[in-house]
Order: sequence, then C-alpha cells, then structure tokens
Amino acid sequence: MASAYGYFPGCSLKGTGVAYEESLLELFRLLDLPLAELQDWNCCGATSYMSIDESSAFQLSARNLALAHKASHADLLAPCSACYLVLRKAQDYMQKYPQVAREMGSWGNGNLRVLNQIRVRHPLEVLFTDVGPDRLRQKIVRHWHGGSVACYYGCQMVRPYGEADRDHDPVRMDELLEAAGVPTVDWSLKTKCCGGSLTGTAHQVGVRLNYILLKEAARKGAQAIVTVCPLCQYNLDAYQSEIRRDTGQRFDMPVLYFTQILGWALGGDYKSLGFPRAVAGRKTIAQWFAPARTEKEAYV
Amino acid sequence: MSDPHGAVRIGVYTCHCGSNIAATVDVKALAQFAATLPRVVLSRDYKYMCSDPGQELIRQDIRDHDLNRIVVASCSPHLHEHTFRTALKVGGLNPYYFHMVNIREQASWVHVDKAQATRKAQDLVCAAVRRVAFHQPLERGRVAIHPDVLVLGGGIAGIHAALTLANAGKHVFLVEKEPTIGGHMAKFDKTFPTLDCAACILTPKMSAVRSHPNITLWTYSEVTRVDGYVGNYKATVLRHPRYIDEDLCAGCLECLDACVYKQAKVPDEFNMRLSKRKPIYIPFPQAVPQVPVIDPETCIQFKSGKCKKTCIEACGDRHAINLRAEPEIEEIEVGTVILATGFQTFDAARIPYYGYGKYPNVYTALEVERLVNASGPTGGEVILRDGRKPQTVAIVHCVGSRDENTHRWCSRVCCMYSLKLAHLVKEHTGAEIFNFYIDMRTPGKGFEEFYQKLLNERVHFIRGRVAEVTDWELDPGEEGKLVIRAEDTLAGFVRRIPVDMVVLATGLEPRADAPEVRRLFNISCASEGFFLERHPKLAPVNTFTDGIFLAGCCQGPKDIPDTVAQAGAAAAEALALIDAGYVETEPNTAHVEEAVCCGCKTCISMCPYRAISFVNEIHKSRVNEVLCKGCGTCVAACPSGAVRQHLFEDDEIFAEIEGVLSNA
Amino acid sequence: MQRELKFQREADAEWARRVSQRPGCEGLFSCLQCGTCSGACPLSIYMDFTPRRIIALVREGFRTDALRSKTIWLCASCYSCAVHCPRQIHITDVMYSLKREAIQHRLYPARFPVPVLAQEFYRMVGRRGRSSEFWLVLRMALRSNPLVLLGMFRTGWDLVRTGRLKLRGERVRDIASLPRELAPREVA
Amino acid sequence: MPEDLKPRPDEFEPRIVAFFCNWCTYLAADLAGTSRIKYAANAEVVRVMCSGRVDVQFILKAFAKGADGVLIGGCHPGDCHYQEGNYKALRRFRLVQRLIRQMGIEEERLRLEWISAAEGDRVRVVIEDMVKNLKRLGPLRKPGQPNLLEVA
Repeated sequence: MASAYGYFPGCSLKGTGVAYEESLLELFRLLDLPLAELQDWNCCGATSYMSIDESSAFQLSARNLALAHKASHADLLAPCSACYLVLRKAQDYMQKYPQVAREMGSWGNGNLRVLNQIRVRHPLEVLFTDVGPDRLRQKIVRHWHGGSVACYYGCQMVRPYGEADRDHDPVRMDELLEAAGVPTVDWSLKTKCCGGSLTGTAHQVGVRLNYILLKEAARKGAQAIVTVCPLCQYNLDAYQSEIRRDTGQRFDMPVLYFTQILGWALGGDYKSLGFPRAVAGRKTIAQWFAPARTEKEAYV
Repeated sequence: MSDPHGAVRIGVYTCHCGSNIAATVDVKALAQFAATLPRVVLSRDYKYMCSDPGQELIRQDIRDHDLNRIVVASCSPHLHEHTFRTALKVGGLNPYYFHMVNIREQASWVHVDKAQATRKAQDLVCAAVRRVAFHQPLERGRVAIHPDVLVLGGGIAGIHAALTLANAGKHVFLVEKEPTIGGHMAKFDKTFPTLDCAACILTPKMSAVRSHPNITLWTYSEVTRVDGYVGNYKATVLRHPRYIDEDLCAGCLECLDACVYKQAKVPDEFNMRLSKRKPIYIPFPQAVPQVPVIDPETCIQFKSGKCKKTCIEACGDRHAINLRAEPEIEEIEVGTVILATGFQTFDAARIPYYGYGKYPNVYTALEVERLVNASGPTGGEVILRDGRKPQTVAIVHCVGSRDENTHRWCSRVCCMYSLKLAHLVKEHTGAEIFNFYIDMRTPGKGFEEFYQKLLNERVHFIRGRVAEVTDWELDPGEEGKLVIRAEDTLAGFVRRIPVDMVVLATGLEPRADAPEVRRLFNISCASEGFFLERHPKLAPVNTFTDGIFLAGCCQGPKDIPDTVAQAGAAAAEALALIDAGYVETEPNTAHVEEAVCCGCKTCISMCPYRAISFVNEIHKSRVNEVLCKGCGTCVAACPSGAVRQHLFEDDEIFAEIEGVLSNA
Repeated sequence: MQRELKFQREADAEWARRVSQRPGCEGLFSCLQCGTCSGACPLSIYMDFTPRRIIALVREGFRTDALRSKTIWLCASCYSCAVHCPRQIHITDVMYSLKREAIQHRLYPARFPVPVLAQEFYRMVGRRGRSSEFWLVLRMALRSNPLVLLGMFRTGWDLVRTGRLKLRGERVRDIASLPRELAPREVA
Repeated sequence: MPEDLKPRPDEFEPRIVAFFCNWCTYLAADLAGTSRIKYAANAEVVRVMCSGRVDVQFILKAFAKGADGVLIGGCHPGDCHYQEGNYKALRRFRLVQRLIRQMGIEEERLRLEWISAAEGDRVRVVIEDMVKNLKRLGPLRKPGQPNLLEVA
C-alpha cells in the first residue's frame, strides 16, 4: 500500500450519516489501514444535481477526482453509495462520450487520463478484497452475542457503474459479517431501493418502501438491518416511529452500518463507533454492543 | 512493342443486381470505364447477370465477338462463380478464362458514398481485367468418393439421417457421446402441437438403428481426430469402456437389481437429477443399445476395489461384465460426414433474479418434461419437491433468449413447448397456469391453432417479461408462495402473482464442446456459436468444407419437424455426392517448375498434406496434385519461385495488385 | 371527458431522435416493450406512466406527455431497470434526460416537491459546494408545502438528540474553483 | 453514422490493399455486406485461398505501386482451412515488418488480422481503424522522398 486511501465523505457523512464516518474511521484505525480525508472536497453532484444539469454534475465529480489526483491517492473511498455511483459514472462517461470529456477537460490540468486512473472504491469492496474474510476472522476479538441480521446493500452501490459486488445477488457484506461471527438471514430485498430522497419529497411513497423492507427483514427473522449507505440507514432508521403511527406495526429494529459491527468485533469503542446515534432499536443496540456499565447511559 | 496478350479479347459484364448494386455503384459509368481498358473489346451492364438471359448474353457474345476472357462484376464469387464458369463452358470457352469481381457484398452494400463506391468498383474491375489476361485454360481434377458416411450425434437428427442413408444402401457409422441414442427428444413426454407421445414415435426409429445391417452404432464414443478431405476422410473414434460387452450382454438387466447398492444413490442425469440411479444403470427403459453402463466414478469396485461384485455373479456364464475393459480406438474411412451434435439448454442459474437453484420450486422446462413423463422420476405425476401438487404454476418465457445480457437470439421452440407444458401440467394437476411472454411466436403448421386451443383452455397469457421470482411477501395471499412480479403490459399495470411452481422456459444454446467439434472438422461457427451453414437460404445444410453437412440444432435452434427435414436434406446431399461417385476438385493446385527448382526442400516442410515429395534422381521437389489442396503456402515460401499455383500465379496476382492501385 | 385520441401531428419524431442521441439514452429504439423495467422498478406502482410506457411515449415523440409525467420525478435512480433490461437500455439516464428537459421548459407538475428539491439542491451546491440536509429540506418544504414540516417534527427531534442534524451548513473553502453554474445544456 | 463515411474532398484518402483468405476473412467481408455494415471504401480486396499464400513480393509490390497500407486477413490460430497456413503467414509477416522498417516504412502500414467468417463487424472495425492510422501517418510517398521500393 503505497499512499493512504483517499477518503471522500460526501455531505451525508458530515450530517445524518455521521455515525458512518465515525465507525469507518475507527474500523480503519483498528485495521491499521491509512485513511486520509480528501481536502476541500465538494458535493458529488448526486441524483438531484444530475436532474438539473448533467455536465456541471460531472464537473463536480471531476473536481473531486482532480483533488484526489493532486493528493496522489491511487484509491478514493466513497462510503455513500450515491457518491460512489456518481463518481464512477463520471469516469465512465468521460471514457464513453467525447463531449463529456471535453466539458471535464479543464480538470486534472486537462489530462483526463489521470482522473480515470483514480480507482473510486466502496469501503465494502475494499474490506472484502484488500482485507478479506479470512484475515478479518483472525483479528476478531469480541464474540458475537446479538441476534441475526439482514444485510441490506441498497441499489446504487451494486448497479451499473459499480463493481463493489454482484448486481443482482450481492454477498460480500454477508461473508464479512459471518467472518465476524454474525449470523445473517437470507432475504430477497437485499438490493431493493429504499426510495432515497423520496422520503423527503414523495414522503408517503418513500416511507412505504422502507416499511416493506423492515417488514420483510423481520419476517425472515432478522433482529437488525445492516447497511452500506447513509441514505438507506437514515430512511430505515428515522421513520420507524412514523411507520408505527401509520401502520400500527412496531419494529424498533436497529439499523446499523456494517462498519459499526465490524468495528465492534475488532474491539472498537462503543461511542467512537457511533452507536449512540441510532434512532430506532436503541435498547437492542445497547444490549448487543454497549459495555455493561455504560449500558444504562447508553439508551437515553 | 509486342503485347504478350495480343490475342486476348476480354468481355466485361457489370450487373445491376436489381438495385442492390445499381443504387450505390454507378453501373453505367463502370461499364463505360471498363470499355476503355486495354484488351476489352466489349463491356455491357445488365439488370441480372446470373439470370438465364444474363448468362445467354455471355454465351452469345463469346460466339459473336469471339471473346476469350470474361470478367463479371456482380456479387460474391462464393455465390455465382460456379454459375458463370458454367456459362463460359456452355459458350465453348474454358471456364477458367473467367474472373469475378465482387462489387455487391464488398462495395455497394458496405459503402454509402456513390462516387467512392464507384471508384472502388472501377479499381476492382481494372484489376480483374489485367489479371484475366494471364489466365490459362485449366481442367478440374476428379476424386473418388468413399461411399461410407460418418454421422456424429445420435439425437433425432442423427438417427433420421443415418436411417435415410442406410435405407439407401450406404454404410453409416453413427457415433454418440452418451451411453444411448435418442438425444433430447427421448426426454420429452409429448411433442407439440399434435401432442403425440415422443417415445412412441422415437423408439421405433431407435431400434431400427440398432437392428439396421448398414449402421454401425457406437455409443459412449467420441471422434478424436479427422484427416483427409471430401470423399476421403479418415476419422479416429474413441470408444469409452462401459464395462459391459455389448455383444455378450442380453439386456436382461439382472445386474442392476444385483448391484450391492440396494437403493439408487447417484443423481440421474437422464431425469435431470430429479431421481437417483445406481452406479450400474441403463439411462431409460427404451435405451438403445439395451446394455447397462458402469459409472466408475461411483462404483465401489472402482473406488475401493472391495466390492462383492454381485453384478458379475448375476451375469453368470454370459461373462458380459468386464471391469478391466479399456478404451478402444477405431479408425474409419468415410467419404462424407453429417454433424448432428445438437444443442444444450441455457443454464437458468445465470439469471439470479429468477431464483433457479435458490428456490426449490423453480424448475427448468426440461425438468418439467421429465415430471410429466410417465417414465419419469415421479411416474408422470407433477408434484413439487416437497410432494405437494401445485395449484398455480407460472411459465416464464424467454429465459436466456432475446436478452443482450445472455443470448440475443430467439430460441424458436420455447413458446410452443411452453404451450405444450401448460396444457400437460393443467391436464395432470388442474392447476391454474400463467404464461408470461414478450411475444407469442407460433409460426408453424398447427401452431397457432394450438395457441388458440390453450386460450380456450383458460390458460392465462400475460404479456410482460418477468422482472423477478421472489419470496418476499406483500399481501397475505402470498405467504409461503413464490411471487412473480411483472408488468401486465396489455392491462397496463404491474402485477404480483403468487404461485406454487415456476417453470423457466430456458432457451437453446450451442453445446459447450461445439468449438472443439468445429476445429475437428474444420468448419466455421456463426457469431452466436452455432455451426455456420454455407448459405442461409441456398445451402442450409452444407458447410464451407466440402463433404461435411449439418443437421438439427447444431446449426441453430429448431423444432423436431424442421430438424428431421434438415436431417433428410443432409442425407440427400451426402447421397448426391456418393452416387456421383466422384467430386471435381478445383484446379488451383501447386506445381513445380523443375527447370527452376533448386532442390532446397523448403516447400516440403510447408505442406500440411505431405503432398510434396522429393525426387532424389533429379534432386527436385514434386507436387502430388491429388493430395494438394491449393492453399499456396509452398508457393509463397519457395525462394526461387519454382513452385507455382494454378489460378493464383504470381503474374496474375501482381496484375491484380497493379490493377487496384492503377489510379493511385 | 378527455379525448383519448392522438393525432400524428402531436408526435414529434425529430425530438425522439434527438433524445436517443443524448449520452445514456442510446438504444431507446431497440426497446422491446417487454415491461421488465416496470416490473423491476420499486416505484412503478406509484407512477402515472410505467417506465415502459415512458419509453414508448418518447420514441413515438409524445414530448409533452412524457415531460409532464410524474413518473420521471418518482424515479429514485436505483438503476434496477437498467440492470434488468434485456436490451441494456439505461432507462434511468433517459429519465434524467427528461427531468432536465422538463426543468428547463418548466413542464414539471406544479408544487411537486421533487423538482423543487432538485433546484434547491442545485442552488445550494452551486453556492456552497456542499449540501446541508437540514436547510435543504427546510427550503424544499417552504417552497412546496410548508405543512409537511409539522409531520417532520418527531423525526427532526430524533436527529437533534442523536446529534445527526447539523444546523451549520458545510461549505467548500475554495469556492472559486467550483465549476461555474452552466446553463442547463444538451437539451435541444 | 453514414455522414461520417462521406469523404471530405480536401482530405487525404489512404489506399489499402487487403489480401483476404478465401475461407475466413473474405467470408467475413461478404457477411459485412449481407449485414449491410458500412465502412470506409479505402481497402480493396485481393482474394487468396489462404493467408499462407501471401508472398513477400505481393506486399512490396503493393507498397511500390502506391498502396499506403497493406492488410492481411486470415483465419484465427487453429482455425486455418489448411491447418496451419495462417501460422506461416504470421512468420512471414514478422519478417516483412522488419524488412519494411529498414526501408523507412512505418510498421503500422502493414497489418495482419485474424478475422473469422462470423466476424463481419470486425472487418469494419479493422479497416476503419487502419484508415484512421494511415490518415495520421499521411501518404507513403511523400513528395520529394524517393521510394525505395520502386525497384520492386
């Protein structure tokens, strides 16, 4: 490993997804994997920006890639599935479409090849390929005493431009968690969309999608859902009380980041892994992860 | 200065091919241009040169204008070179005083700019005119045809071809990879659209093969090597040991009962692994030959050497079982070959969102064929793996067909066999059946009527490709069922339909070993991997290698009627060659100018056919023109230019090169 | 009663051709109308036209019908259609392309929050280089339907007490180096 | 796409002599035709039975007589209709490449491609690509520069 992994947080990990950032940093620290935040990064463009102006959306990505190049990062980690997809899509379009390439020409001092050489990667794929279940297994220090979980991959990480996992039936999160001794349930909604920003715009529709996900995960015997994307986590976590109000169904199901669980298994600290930031299933979370003494304070 | 071709009088004919050429190449201008070329005494353009009047034109002009060289600018020589050479012959000219210019496939059809296409056509004509001046009169050689035929593949195609040839008194070697003949058809229960039972129409033909005096049947065998050329092929056949002597075995099958395995434990390939067989087994009751096979992978004796060998006891003094049997090699000589190697079905697991291999109640169509079959694993009862009778069944069309992510082509039979299975399953179970299709394709005799019949049987037809087969439940009615999610494109909304059983109508694809077979017989594959016919319309069972013919699905997906028809056609093509007794060979062979040959022997190492020998007396090489295939590799290699090739003489090709560059 | 008849003059074939030439919209005309996209789409059941029908509208040139549809705004760009499509059409990118055109020509459904959010997001990122969920949602709500804010109270509080709601918006230091907001282009 | 194939009057149009084997590449070119695949009209085909027949002299002659590029098309390795003629062609090709380099001719002007009877579109790809490269290289006979091959 020549240089450190570049780390592109994206807006969510500084906001509602802060627990993801915390656990990611903690986990990489525990694995002694160097991680350096991209200096002065900007928004990836995301789906909304793409809906207004494609070319400047791509230029936003280009700026980030150029920054990564300047910081001589071979790999750029994008934990947010949306950022991950958008950055990779920008690279894909640069290669496919001359007009896009022309518009992005000003970045990376006009040399687009350098922007394409940067490998935009998702932490899940990094942990799976650069560390792998076997090496992870050896580093496990905490024995799992929680229930079984449902791995939820969401949509944008596995779809067209990504290579984080197989697009229809991803398995890598399951394999990593099982290596950490966590039992996972096999369910069919691993890659069904959570609605993304629709929970904010077409609220009922967005919430409904998350209700379906929670219901099915519960039906398959999962006591928690594990995610790889801040938006998925937010949607599944934050609206459970509302779902309860509308449907009368009480899930109170923890929705965690895979980085939190792996971090915990490697001996990470409860707080620095961002566990207290969960909205739903706080009791379960405390029981599963909090050190006995802090348990009381853990669920406020 | 004197012209070496003084006496040469060339006629050039430009074909419009309707508008195929005329639309992109200015044929008038081309003809006028040709008229200006040296030694061209006549240049015409005509709507269809290949038509009778077109050919008559050439024949007439040869007489009226005593032409002695002919150039035709039209389509690909692969299409009509022979036609025009014959025209010359009839016109009283040696057929090799001819050269053909391809201005259709390689000009008018591939270019858009008329000026450019015309310029290119002119260059090509110019090249031909210069070349043809050098042409010499040539005679075609003759090679005797060996009357025996090799048929590779014992499915319905191979069986039908073999029987047709055998009945015509030709000796046939029928080679099959599996322990029995019958192929895929033997696995079917009924056949569409007539619903007559597959076994009833197939097994008589199978036993006819077995008993036919003119057929040598080698099952459990493969062709490992092929040499020679049309009329004289030598094939090496490897016969895997089945450990039971076909001549000694009476087919009493007592050895099966005697096997120390009281219960069958090995997944049965013939039943799509839906049932079990013993290590010593016979694929199915009507198998031909009626001789069991021992599978060394699972037989205790082969694995540990510690078996009571009860099978041998049971066989008694027939001594048909020989566990020490070795593979046998057979060398045969045949004049022609018919390839009927068939197809394989698409692996449904390649489309994860259809859940094959994940949900036990998702089946492939071929598995269901066995389930509805009276001699199948369930004795013809359609029951799920858990023993339940399905009340609702979904049939998913186009699995591995019409899909850029898997196979682009339409597999042609799936719509019809889906209709058949829908009918049969409904008949067996009374279940409610949903067909999910993109387009219903029923273009065959009685096909559309069959579709109508099923509509009246109240089978559901939903126009929409299934997006997922899943087990997540949204509606109480879906508990414990498989849910089909698809857009009902005609009703105009998305539907979720809970079912007990899903049947995936998997498409047909080339066999995994098609590339090896292709190499073995030196033929081509089309881009999708099926064997390539010589011409899609005019030579559908021929290949580009003379004497090798295609029958059945190895050439592309087709149903049983088409397969049988094609097998008959292939047999007829072979018969035509055999009964002619000989084939004419192209005279484009190599020959050595002994005066120039320095005896360096370079050419000898070049020839893959050992056609060149060294004559020590005169210390020079000599080409055996019967063995020479006319590739010309030796010619190009000869340092002293002593080896030459008829029809591809250096002068001729130089002239052609100068021609195409004449206006460079 | 609404007329259910379409005259050919309402079909803009030239527009269809142009759309099919936009990046990501290739293969529009190879669509089989098999409906796999609609079946795979988690939101098609809420759309006024299923994705398949949008493709049909576009390639037949029914521009306004396509651009006014709610469908394009309900697309959450999960790309499920794209990975399922047997013709490998990137339906998601077709939707994007239509969204952009609808925005540019103000053809989106009135007071429909999605385009509003998109525009707010666009402005915010243009100005600050990063987005802040809090301010974004606030502005969006104010511009579309302020009442929703009431419904959001509970969720909002949850986020505040878990320290996940940042009121101080993030911003890029070197604003100058941000791409100048270019007028939406490629819409012919 | 047809628009791109329209020639620009001023532009240099390279001349390519293509030696195609009768069984694979020539058939591929025919297939391109029957599939109505469109490509540049710069290449003119000389049919030989096998790429193994392509004589060093043919290549030199082509360059001498004004070809800007020479393309040899044969069957894929292992698929030769005459078992191994294409391997012989490959050996000879290597030799000639070294030879023409000595004569100051860029190696890209001589190209050997394996194109099977099924690969109609490959014919387009190869020819289009070769035309692109040759346009970049410019004419073989640059004004003033003597052509070493005139002797051939």
